[in-house]
Formats: sequence, C-alpha cells, structure tokens
Amino acid sequence: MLTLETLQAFIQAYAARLAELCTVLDDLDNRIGDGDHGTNMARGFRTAADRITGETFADLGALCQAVAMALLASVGGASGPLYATAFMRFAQSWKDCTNVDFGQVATGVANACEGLRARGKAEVGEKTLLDVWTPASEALAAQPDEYGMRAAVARATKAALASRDIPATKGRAAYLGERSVGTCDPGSISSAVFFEELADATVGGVTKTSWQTSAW
Amino acid sequence: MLTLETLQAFIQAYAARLAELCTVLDDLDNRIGDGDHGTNMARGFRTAADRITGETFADLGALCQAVAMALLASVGGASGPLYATAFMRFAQSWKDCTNVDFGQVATGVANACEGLRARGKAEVGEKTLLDVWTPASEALAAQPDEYGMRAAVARATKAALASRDIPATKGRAAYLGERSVGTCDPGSISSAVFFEELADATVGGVTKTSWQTSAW
Amino acid sequence: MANVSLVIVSHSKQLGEGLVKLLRQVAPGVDIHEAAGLGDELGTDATAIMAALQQCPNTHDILVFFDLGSAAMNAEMALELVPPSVAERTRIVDAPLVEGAVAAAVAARSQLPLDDVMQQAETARIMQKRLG
Amino acid sequence: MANVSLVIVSHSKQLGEGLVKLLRQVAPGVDIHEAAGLGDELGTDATAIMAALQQCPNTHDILVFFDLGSAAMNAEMALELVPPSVAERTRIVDAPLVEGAVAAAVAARSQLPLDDVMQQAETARIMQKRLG
Ligand SMILES: Nc1ncnc2c1ncn2[C@@H]1O[C@H](COP(=O)(O)OP(=O)(O)O)[C@@H](O)[C@H]1O
Ligand SMILES: Nc1ncnc2c1ncn2[C@@H]1O[C@H](COP(=O)(O)OP(=O)(O)O)[C@@H](O)[C@H]1O
Ligand SMILES: [Mg+2]
Ligand SMILES: [Mg+2]
Ligand SMILES: [Mg+2]
Ligand SMILES: [Mg+2]
Repeated sequence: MLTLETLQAFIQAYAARLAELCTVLDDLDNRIGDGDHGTNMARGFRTAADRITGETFADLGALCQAVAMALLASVGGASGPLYATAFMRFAQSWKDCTNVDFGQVATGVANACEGLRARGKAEVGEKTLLDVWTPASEALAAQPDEYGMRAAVARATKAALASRDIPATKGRAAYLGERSVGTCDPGSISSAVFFEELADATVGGVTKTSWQTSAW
Repeated sequence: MLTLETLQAFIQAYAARLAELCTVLDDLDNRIGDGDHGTNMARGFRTAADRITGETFADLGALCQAVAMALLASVGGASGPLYATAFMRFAQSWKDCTNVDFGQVATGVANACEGLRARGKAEVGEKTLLDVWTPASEALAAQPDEYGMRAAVARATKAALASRDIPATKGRAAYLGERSVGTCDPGSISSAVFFEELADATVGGVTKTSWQTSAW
Repeated sequence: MANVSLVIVSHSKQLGEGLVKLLRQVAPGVDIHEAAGLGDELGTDATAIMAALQQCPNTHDILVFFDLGSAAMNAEMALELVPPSVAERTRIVDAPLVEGAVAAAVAARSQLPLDDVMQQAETARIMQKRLG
Repeated sequence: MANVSLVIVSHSKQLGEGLVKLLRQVAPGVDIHEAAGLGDELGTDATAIMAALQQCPNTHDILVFFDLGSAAMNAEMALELVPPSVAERTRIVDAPLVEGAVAAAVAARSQLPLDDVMQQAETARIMQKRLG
C-alpha cells in the first residue's frame, strides 16, 4: 500500500540516494552526454524533498503534483520534464486518494510510463529510461502486489544494466550512436534506483544494487 | 594625382563626413537591416583616421594597409571586411608609390571593385555597395583624369540613389527581399560619399549631395 | 495586422540574452522574451518558459525557438501547463536557434502573417549563410 | 588521432561565450575558442578571429562556425591574413551555429576524422531537434 506517508518517505529516500549516486550518474552522462544527470537529479529531488517537508497534502494527487512542479523548475535537463511527467501522471492516477493499493500503484506506474513515452517520443530499445520503466511497469501490472513490486525492481535493475549494450537513438547520447555502446544510460540507472526506493518504501527489505561498481 | 598627403586628407575628410551622416546611414540600415551602418562606418574610419594621424608612411601601400587593418578591428559589420578589402587592393595596387596618377587611381579602384565582388560574392544589381563602386570604377577607367574623377562621383551618386528601387538579394536586407524596395542601400550611400570625398581630396571643388534629404 | 511574439529557450542564460540583443537589433519593436538557463547553471526551466509565454501580449501569436531537444521537451511541458488561451496561440518551431530566430524576427517586424514568419524560420535550415 | 579545434564567431560576445560553455559541457577536453562581439558592441572583428585561429594548437585542424553572413565574410578575411600554415588547416563551416557546433564538438571529442566532424555539423541542418 502507498500512503501519503510512504510516498513522502520515498521522495526523501530517493533524494538521499541520488545525492550518493550523483558522481557515478554524472560520470556515466559525461561519457555519452553532458555529464550532468547526477547533478540534475540530485538537485531536482533535493528541491522536491525540501518543498514537501513539513507540508501537509490533502491527497497523493496534490503531493505528486507538488513534486512535479518542483522538478520542473530545478532539474534543468531532459530528465526534468520526463520525471515531472511521471509525477503528473501519478497525480492524475491517484487524485483524491490518501492511500492506494498495489493495483492502483500499478496503474499509476503504467500511466507514468505512457507519459514518458509520449514526452520523450521514445520507444523501448532506444537506451532511455523508458527501457527501465516499461519492464518495471509490466512486472507490476502482471502481479499487482508485494511480489510484483519486488519483481519490478529486479526487471528494472536488469534493464538498467542491459542499457550498456544498446546504441542510443534518443536524447544527447544519440549524437554518439554506436559509440554510446559500452556505457550504461544514466537515466536508466536513476530509474532503476527509483524503483528500488519505491519498493523499499512500500514493501521494505529491498536489496539495493551497488551502482557505483555495477553500472560503471 | 593622389599623394600620401591627399590620401591622408581624404581619410580624415571621409571620417568627418561619416560622423555627420551617421544618423541617416543608421536610419536607412534600420529600415532594411540592423541599423548600424552609420555607427559602424563612423567608428571604423574614425579609428583609421586616428591610427594614421601623425604617423609617417613609406608609401601609399603602407598607408592603405594601415587603414585596412584599422577597419578590420573596428567596423564590426559586413562593411568592415568589404571596405578593408578595398583598401588592401589599393595597397597592392599602389605598393611602393608615394604618389600615383589618375591612371593608377583608376587601376586601384578597379582592383578594389574586383575585391569587393569577390569578398561579397555579389554582382551589380543586388542592392549592395557594388552597385556604386562598379559604375564609378568604369567612369574612371574610361577617362583616367580629373574629369573622369568627377564623372565617377556623378555615376556613384546616381547609382546610390537608384538603389532605392532595387530589391536586395545580398546582405541582411536580403531577408526583406521585395520589402527592401523603397529604401536606399546604406552601403551604397556611404560608397557614394567615399567617391565624393576622394574626388574632393584629389581634384577639389566637388559639389556634395545632401544625403540627409535625398537618400531618405 | 499580424502580431507575433518570440520566445527564446536556451540552456545558457548568456546565449539566450546575447541572442535576444541580436534580435532586438534587427527587429526593434518586436516582442521578444527569453527563458534561458537554470539559475547560473546550464539547463532549461519549464516554469520560466511558462512565465515567458504569459508575458506575451494576449493578442499575439507566439513562436518558441529552442537550442536542443531537451529544451523542446520542457517547452512542450510548459505549453501543457499554461492556460489553453495561451497554448493555442503558441507554436514550437523546429528551426536552427540563431538563424531561425533572426529570420523570424525580421519577418515579424514586417508584420508578415504567422505562417510566413514560421516559414521564414524553417527556411533558415536550408539557407546558405555563407555566400558564393 | 584526429585533433580538431573549434572557433565560434558570433556578433554577440554573450552568445559566443554562452555557446562555448555549452560546448565545453558536451565536449570536455576539446579545444574551443571564441571570437565574438566587437568590444561591448554587436559585431565581429577579423583580428579577433585571426587571434583565435592562431591560438589553436598547430597540429590541429580548425573548424570555424559563425552566426550570420557578415561574420563569415570576416572569417574569410581572417583566413587570408593568417599564415598559410594556419589557413590550410582551417575550414569555415556553413552550418547552423548552435546545432552545428554541438554536433561537431561531440564528434571531435570522439576523435572522429575531420571529414566526419564536418559532416556531423552539416547534418545538423536537416536534423529534427524536436522529436516525434
Ligand atoms: N527523448 C527521450 N526520451 C526518453 N528519455 C530520454 C530522452 N532524452 C533523454 N532521456 C533520458 O534522460 C537522460 C538524461 O538526462 P539529463 O542528463 O538529466 O538531461 P540532458 O540530456 O538534457 O543533460 C538520459 O540518460 C535518458 O535516459
Ligand atoms: N555580400 C555583400 N556584398 C557586397 N556588399 C554587401 C554584402 N553584404 C552587405 N553589403 C553591404 O554592406 C552594407 C551593410 O553594412 P553594415 O550595416 O555595416 O553591416 P551589417 O549588415 O553586418 O550590419 C549594405 O548596405 C551593403 O551595401
Ligand atoms: Mg545530461
Ligand atoms: Mg544537460
Ligand atoms: Mg548593418
Ligand atoms: Mg550589423
């Protein structure tokens, strides 16, 4: 179950995690982009976390909308409108709910995934965060419960690491084309971490990947 | 005859004249370009005039080269490389001469005209300063003496005023195409003034057009 | 009389400001705004784009120019968040930032209709800037 | 190993400096220079372009990007005035300033050969920046 409280805790945890992973995400982006994905994400989710701290929200919709607006004004890169879109889709999906079950979480994630596809005009296999959100969303839809949530983390992790072998055709890394093969997509890694933290906040006991070693 | 002294006097006089005409040249350029032709030319020839003041030059070539280099670093717009090219061609034409006769002046102007054509990749009829330099050069070539010099001024003046009726196909005014018809080309006006002052410095007694009223 | 405002979206504040000055020189009187940079950092800010769109007079059509793909994504985001009365007057133009905006600014200054202004901007893609 | 330097010629100092920062972000380590503005005024300065060309390492090929036609004229002027050993390594690229320079910077960072770097820049003309 996702409550106002667990969602707030998730945002805080994700922001803290991004701060830890800032350097590796920047370094990955430096190899195939402009070297700012960690900085962008850490700054954006720090801003979002601070924005919601001490605030009370009527429902999950209002909370997600506040996160989305904070991201829009603070991320700066492509990941800004992308993650903001995901949170806006959550906001629409969870409007007027103070808590949602895993079925509704699955719906929210599916809607977010659809939003990301539309925003980025991307398809799976283009070495973008969609490569992670899509299998995670599918796992959760297939099994909308605690096990599905854990399966989503596993699928997300696998996809994030597999992004290494894909040539980019969207985003800045597309300038490199085949030369982007050999480096994990930074947005895919930050997305896998997203699912790790979402699962940890909702079901707990998630084993987290050591991205510094495995993604590099 | 053109001597080191008359050429220096010409530069000073042309600089002074451009300062007077700065506003009308800016205003014309404002209508069909970016409004800086007067400012550019006045600044450029002021810089050139100051650069050569009190200096002694071995020959006309060295003097013209110094003017060209001053223009390059101070005009800023298209007219910078154009007028600088004209002076470089003068420099080549009058190398090692401390004075030249009208035949050599005619050759220098013809070479300058050729240089302008090459630099601007322009032909006569495109509403650029080439529309003025070409007939002026022809008049001087046909009659390389005092009368030819006066004829050059007359042809230059006529062409500068006729530029009003031509649609621009080169330079910034080309963005306007047919909409540039109705405004005189500022570079053509500054070029007509060039021949007025060159003639005045070499043969004297030139009646100068009141460009503020006739070009506007 | 067609009235067109331009909005310049760039990752760099300096680049955006410099371009706006260049545009104002060729097109004095044309309404031009910029939403560039993320504070002192390189980036774009959808809320700044929203603000720029809303500063344009409400009788004007608005053309948005941008530097890189992610700036366009943020501009699209902004378009979804401003009131429909603003969004329906706005188009994002996929043209070279500097060259497209210069061509559009000149056309807007001549009061050309919106479609012609856009077309001028798009033609900038194929225009040879260097002559000869 | 192909070594390519980039020189950015713009009428605006701010625009030139902003673009160079953007390029350095996507292509750290690539040698990039700017010759932009005429003092505080909008304009280009052939002597500044000459200086920029001569700052590039003498083992490098040099690609010059420019904003408007008159900047290209000044770049051509500069090319005639620098020593032949510099001029013969230099090409003026008729590509969209921002988009072309970004594409070239990324390619130069990957140590692609000169022709490929130029081709990337020229392809920027027709590339859709906005997806979909
Ligand atoms: N068109 C797109 N569709 C989906 N995801 C994208 C797209 N463009 C970029 N991304 C994602 O955004 C990430 C880069 O984010 P970031 O570095 O913050 O932005 P920027 O590329 O603007 O610097 C990439 O790793 C990729 O996963
Ligand atoms: N390609 C060209 N060939 C010849 N003359 C040109 C060309 N482009 C511009 N000019 C001349 O330069 C003049 C404009 O000079 P100026 O306003 O100083 O430069 P800019 O257009 O760069 O602001 C025009 O009036 C025209 O006579
Ligand atoms: Mg990045
Ligand atoms: Mg970035
Ligand atoms: Mg001008
Ligand atoms: Mg100018």
